[in-house]
Amino acid sequence: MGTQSDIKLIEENGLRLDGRNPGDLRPIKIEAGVLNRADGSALIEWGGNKVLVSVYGPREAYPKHNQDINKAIVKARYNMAAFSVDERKRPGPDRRSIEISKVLSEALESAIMVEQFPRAQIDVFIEVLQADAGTRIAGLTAAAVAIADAGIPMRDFVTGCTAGKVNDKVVLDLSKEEDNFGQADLPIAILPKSKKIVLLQMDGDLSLEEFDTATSMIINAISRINEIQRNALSAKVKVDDAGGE
Amino acid sequence: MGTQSDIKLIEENGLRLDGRNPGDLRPIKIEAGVLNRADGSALIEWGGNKVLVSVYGPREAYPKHNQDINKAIVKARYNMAAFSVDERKRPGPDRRSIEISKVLSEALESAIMVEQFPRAQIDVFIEVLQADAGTRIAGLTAAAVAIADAGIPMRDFVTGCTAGKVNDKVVLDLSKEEDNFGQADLPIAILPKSKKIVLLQMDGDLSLEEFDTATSMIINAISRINEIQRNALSAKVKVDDAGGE
Amino acid sequence: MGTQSDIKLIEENGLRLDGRNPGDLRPIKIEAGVLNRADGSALIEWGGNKVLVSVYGPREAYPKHNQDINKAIVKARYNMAAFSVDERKRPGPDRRSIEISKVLSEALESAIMVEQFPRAQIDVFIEVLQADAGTRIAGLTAAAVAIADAGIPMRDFVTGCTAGKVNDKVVLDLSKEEDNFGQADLPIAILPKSKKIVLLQMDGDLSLEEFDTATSMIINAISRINEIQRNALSAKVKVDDAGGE
Amino acid sequence: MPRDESGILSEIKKGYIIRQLQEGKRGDGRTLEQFREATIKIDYIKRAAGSAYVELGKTKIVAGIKVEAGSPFADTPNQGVLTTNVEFLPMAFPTFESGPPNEASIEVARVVDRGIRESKMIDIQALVIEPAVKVWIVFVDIDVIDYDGNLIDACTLGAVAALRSAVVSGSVVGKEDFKLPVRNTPVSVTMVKIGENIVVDPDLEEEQISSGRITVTTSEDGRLKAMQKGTTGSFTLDEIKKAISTSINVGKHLREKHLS
Amino acid sequence: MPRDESGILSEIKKGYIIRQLQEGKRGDGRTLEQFREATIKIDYIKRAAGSAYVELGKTKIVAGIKVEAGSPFADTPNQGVLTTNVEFLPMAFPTFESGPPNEASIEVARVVDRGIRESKMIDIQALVIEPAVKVWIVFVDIDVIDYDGNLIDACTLGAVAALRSAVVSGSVVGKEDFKLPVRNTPVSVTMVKIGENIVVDPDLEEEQISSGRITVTTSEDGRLKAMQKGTTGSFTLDEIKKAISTSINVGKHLREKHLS
Amino acid sequence: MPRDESGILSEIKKGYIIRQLQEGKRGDGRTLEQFREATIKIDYIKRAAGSAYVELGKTKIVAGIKVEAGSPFADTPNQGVLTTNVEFLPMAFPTFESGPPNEASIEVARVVDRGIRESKMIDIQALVIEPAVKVWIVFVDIDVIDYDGNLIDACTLGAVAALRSAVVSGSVVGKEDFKLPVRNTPVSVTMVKIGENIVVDPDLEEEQISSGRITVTTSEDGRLKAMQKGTTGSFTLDEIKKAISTSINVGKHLREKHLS
Repeated sequence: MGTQSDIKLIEENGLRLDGRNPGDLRPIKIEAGVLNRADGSALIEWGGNKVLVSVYGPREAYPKHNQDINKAIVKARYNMAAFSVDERKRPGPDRRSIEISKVLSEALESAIMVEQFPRAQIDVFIEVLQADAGTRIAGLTAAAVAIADAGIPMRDFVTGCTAGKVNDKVVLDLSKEEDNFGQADLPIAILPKSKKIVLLQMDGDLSLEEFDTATSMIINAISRINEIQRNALSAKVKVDDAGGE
Repeated sequence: MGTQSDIKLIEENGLRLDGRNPGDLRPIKIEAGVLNRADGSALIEWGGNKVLVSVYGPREAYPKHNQDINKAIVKARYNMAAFSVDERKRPGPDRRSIEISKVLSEALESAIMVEQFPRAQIDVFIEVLQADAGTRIAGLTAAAVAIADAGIPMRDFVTGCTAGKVNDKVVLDLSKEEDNFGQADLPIAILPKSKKIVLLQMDGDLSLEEFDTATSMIINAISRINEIQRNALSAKVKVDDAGGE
Repeated sequence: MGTQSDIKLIEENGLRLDGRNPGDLRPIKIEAGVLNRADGSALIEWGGNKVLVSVYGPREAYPKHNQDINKAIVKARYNMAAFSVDERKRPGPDRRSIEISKVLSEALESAIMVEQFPRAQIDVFIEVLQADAGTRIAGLTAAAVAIADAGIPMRDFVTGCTAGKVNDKVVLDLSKEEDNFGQADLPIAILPKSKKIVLLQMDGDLSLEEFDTATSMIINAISRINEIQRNALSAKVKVDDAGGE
Repeated sequence: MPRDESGILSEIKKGYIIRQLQEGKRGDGRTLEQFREATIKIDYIKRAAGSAYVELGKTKIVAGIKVEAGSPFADTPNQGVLTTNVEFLPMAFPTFESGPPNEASIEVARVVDRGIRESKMIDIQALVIEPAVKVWIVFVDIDVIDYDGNLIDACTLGAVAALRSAVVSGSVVGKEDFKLPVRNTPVSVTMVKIGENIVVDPDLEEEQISSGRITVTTSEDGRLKAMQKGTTGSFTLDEIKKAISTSINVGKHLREKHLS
Repeated sequence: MPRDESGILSEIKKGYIIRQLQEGKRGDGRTLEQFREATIKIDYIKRAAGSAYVELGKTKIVAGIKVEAGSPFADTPNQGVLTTNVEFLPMAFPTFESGPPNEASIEVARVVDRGIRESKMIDIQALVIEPAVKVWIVFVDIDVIDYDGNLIDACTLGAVAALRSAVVSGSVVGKEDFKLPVRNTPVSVTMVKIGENIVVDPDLEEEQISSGRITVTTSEDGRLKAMQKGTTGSFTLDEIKKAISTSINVGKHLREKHLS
Repeated sequence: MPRDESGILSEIKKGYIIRQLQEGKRGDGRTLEQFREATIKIDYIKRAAGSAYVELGKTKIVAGIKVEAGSPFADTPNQGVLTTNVEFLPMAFPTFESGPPNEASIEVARVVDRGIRESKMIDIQALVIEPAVKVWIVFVDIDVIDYDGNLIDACTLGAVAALRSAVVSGSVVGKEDFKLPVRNTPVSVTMVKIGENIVVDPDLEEEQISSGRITVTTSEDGRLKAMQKGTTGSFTLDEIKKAISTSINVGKHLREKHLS
């Protein structure tokens, strides 16, 4: 987290710099089936984030010695486009994106019915076209839609949200400034039906009470976000029924 | 192409800096069978270029999943020796040499009877020992000789030549200065019997008329260059008959 | 070797900066079986060197096309920890460590009964935790112990020692300063029973006579070092008998 | 270029396509010289200096421009730097793989780059901040996100549209924001040979059965700025000359429709 | 994490371990919340500014600190630099391979790094030699030499112990030697879920049959500084909250025993 | 070293070669201590500061010298830099592969480099342009183009011949052209053990059946400057001493014939 916590991120009226209340989400829009070639795809716009996800599979895992005879391997690859951030991002994976790819793969594998596809691989490509804080959660939330769009059976959706702390106050869904100059960042992803947590990372400074407040806010937001996910899929289905593609 | 087109590259008498007429080639010398270990080889000296080519194959393509069940893969690798250019070239392929390797592979594959060798690979290693403008064309012209030297059947030779534009005039076979400070560069390779074009690249500035002039010059030169190629092979055959090696 | 040979490394009384006579070794301590997971292991402290060696195998060589149908492949990998030298060593192999890995692999293969294990691979991992001149020889000497600890049959031990030249005098077992500012460095490894030389490198300046003196010193030291190797193994055996691990 | 996933497009289908072409018909109803429908959205990526999202039929790419202050090359101290990179994202096609650019994506990037560079689209002499010390470096980065043929033209369209719209943030060197100095609008037109016919803007199916590809990039005044013959197969000189004429005509149309 | 070498730990054994855990027993006799015996030797590597050799059960690591003068990052001209790297040496486990760090070792390094960084253990503002020009760069390098589970905690322990003992040689910039400015002592505690139980400091066998891993790093005052859920599997919110409490308690104990 | 392509050189042939050697005969008629015919053409590459094309029997290499102005190493501010790189080009042998140098080519490069460096062939103290700021960097690059054994000696011959002839273009730093300051002429002699015999300058067939390789590089005054035992197999101390004597004698001959 940033080191300059004296920057004013919450106004006297209790509102955040972008006018949100502490528990407000930024606008979220998801569109399913945006790509032609992939087995499933989704584009999410979440605040200023623009993240594209495509899914291929289940297909035979390659190289063969990587195959798991009991289940499909889920391989998410998170990548930032060169033009997605203020300073040009050099192409290729860095340590941050490798770690994020790992936790996203694990979160998705916890939801997908991988045991139905032994020896298979499910590839989830997450391309951050424009970054604006919370890209991993935006990518994961879109990935669940893209996986459903590919017809891959899941136990449950995966839905993510972030909370954090700015000016000693717990707030939902950090903006870029709040992420840069805030005091804590807590991305979480949940299976919305069972409320099981499949991704959780945190850095910064939180007391136990602040953690409780933050997780309450997130769990509250999850159902709203999951509704947007489900709407994206049913909109796609309607288009398909109407003879799209 | 260079940006300083005001440099004088053609004298008042119409001759170029090295004394050539616009349609003149630089001296070209090809020697076949110069290497012991390779299946075929050739050394070409073309102006100040010195390019060595060796051929291995047809041999089993490796890794196996790259094999084509219908034909041989032709894999040319163009490489510049560290000492071949003014500023030391760092070893290893750069983007330029990767592109050149691709177009050379494709040009050669268009001439070789690849359908006779399913699952095989033909490797063509092109090492630029000394670079002096037109290395890709020199390498390709030598490669055809090396392939013939290896006894690999070709539909036809492959013969290349470059034209370009300097001081608003179309000239054949650019020299290094003409390449650096000229206005256009047009490398072409042709199957000399059928006159089919198997490699063509161009950058700079040409009108349609200039393109016509340039290609006429090239086609005219191709038969002279092809003769040098054929002579190199028959000289080799004579040496072989005489009990060489 | 260093270029400043005018630095005084031998005192008027004939003793070296650390008080040793020309033919003295630095203190050497070897402990076998220090790691749990490896098939064999040893930690050597030799002067200020601290080198850890672990052995895995014989196990199936991988990838399979590397297998030798007549014998096991011995693959030593010498690596310097980032914190082992004064200036932080960037992780990953450099040209020096690749060369050392090669000569150490070859030296060890000369002693191991590799013909008993066709298609197998024996991996010897040599990690320099702290470097103080003579790391390759320290690593090799510990590797022989680790291989024996793994129960892999050897024709003979492998035992190494270094000699060199400082202030025009031949001395045994160079210290770091002697290595940095000395005139010659001569690492040698020997099969102590047969006195066969399996590793020998040299750089600097030696006359034939100086070479003779240096090798006499080394051969004399080898039996002392080999005794330390053998003691390390029998100490381990005693601990094992006493019910350790 | 990736092979047909099912191994080889059935010979029957190939024969059918060739016979149709002989009657001047293409699978999707286009004429031989007709481009697919193209959609270009500029300013698609707000965080970039310029950007464009391009759909060319079912092929989709995103181009973004970044402009940063940096050192000039030693041999061109009085010029800015232009660099073009194309990523064949694995999301775009089943056999595209993660990793460093391969020869196919490098070829596309270099052909796009040559068209921009040789047409002198960007006035790189105007991109000097302090001669020999600091210049503007223009990064053209292109993500290929959905692949259905003819990446060279889709990427050139996207790069050119993004550059035309690019505004450089001068604040990092204490200057005002300014538009990239654009002097020309190059357009590339790619054709492939199928049987004895040459078709413009091939889709993936057409690429897979073609023998020989030719790209001609022209400037606003209809002059040749870059050409690239690619893939195995060959052309006669007459075919090349005809391709040049086609490129000039089709390019003019594309420029008017999408880049004016 | 590497798989069980024999393919899968037999289902029988797994069932046995789970039944034992339901009775509150672990294979090596520990309680569910009990750490393995840990041994920490500091100043293990004389040539490093600080170092520690750590045994956590049969897991062994060596941490070394190097401190060198270098350039600050452009966006933090008034701060030193901290960087953490973990090498899973191939000597540590049969399936660990030579080569650049893989995703498993990068995750460990980044979780260790976040604990140190977010707890503000090192006062990086005090590591400036000349603002915007020269700062101290603190390299935390960790060699994993023997692997038997729970590398995150072993590596955090080693890194923290090594940093606490580190003395920087100031001579290269004409200054006196000085101790690294340490302000806090973070401790990470890692737990895994096996069946319905959560156990602290898993060994390799426990890791292999677990479903879900959670690491909580706390500072001296018992506040959360870094968390990481890892591997497939899931936790309820209550389980996470319980894991936090456990981390605070166990962390306090570890800090007193090993880092004071 | 690459293996015999046909798997193993037939045992029969190997036995025959060994029996012949016992009678002092080699396959190509040489004595045990005889080098193959060598041809050295200097100034083979006009664009390089110095260059040499070497044929040693059927082994062929090209060595080129580039000299560029650059920064000295921090710990040797008053010295130029010498760096040696050997490329085993895939054209030279069926199993040589493209890619970064492997352990075999690195070993050759480092042994060649040590001979040049330790004999103080080049006076690197004379290669300073501005102390601690700018020095001459001498790049010795060697292309192996045809492989038939004994690359170390072929490459040393080529590197030494190229360095001896090298002329540095001083114009880039506003100076006159000058010859590289050469002070010594090292020669390496490589031998292998076949059965109980040691033969000089092995060809590929001899390398493949040998057990143990030893290289001794000597200076003009017959002193040892670099040695390298390579490949598996072993030598007695007496064999090594004999090899040293051979190297001094053969090296003297080579120096007179090719490098004077």
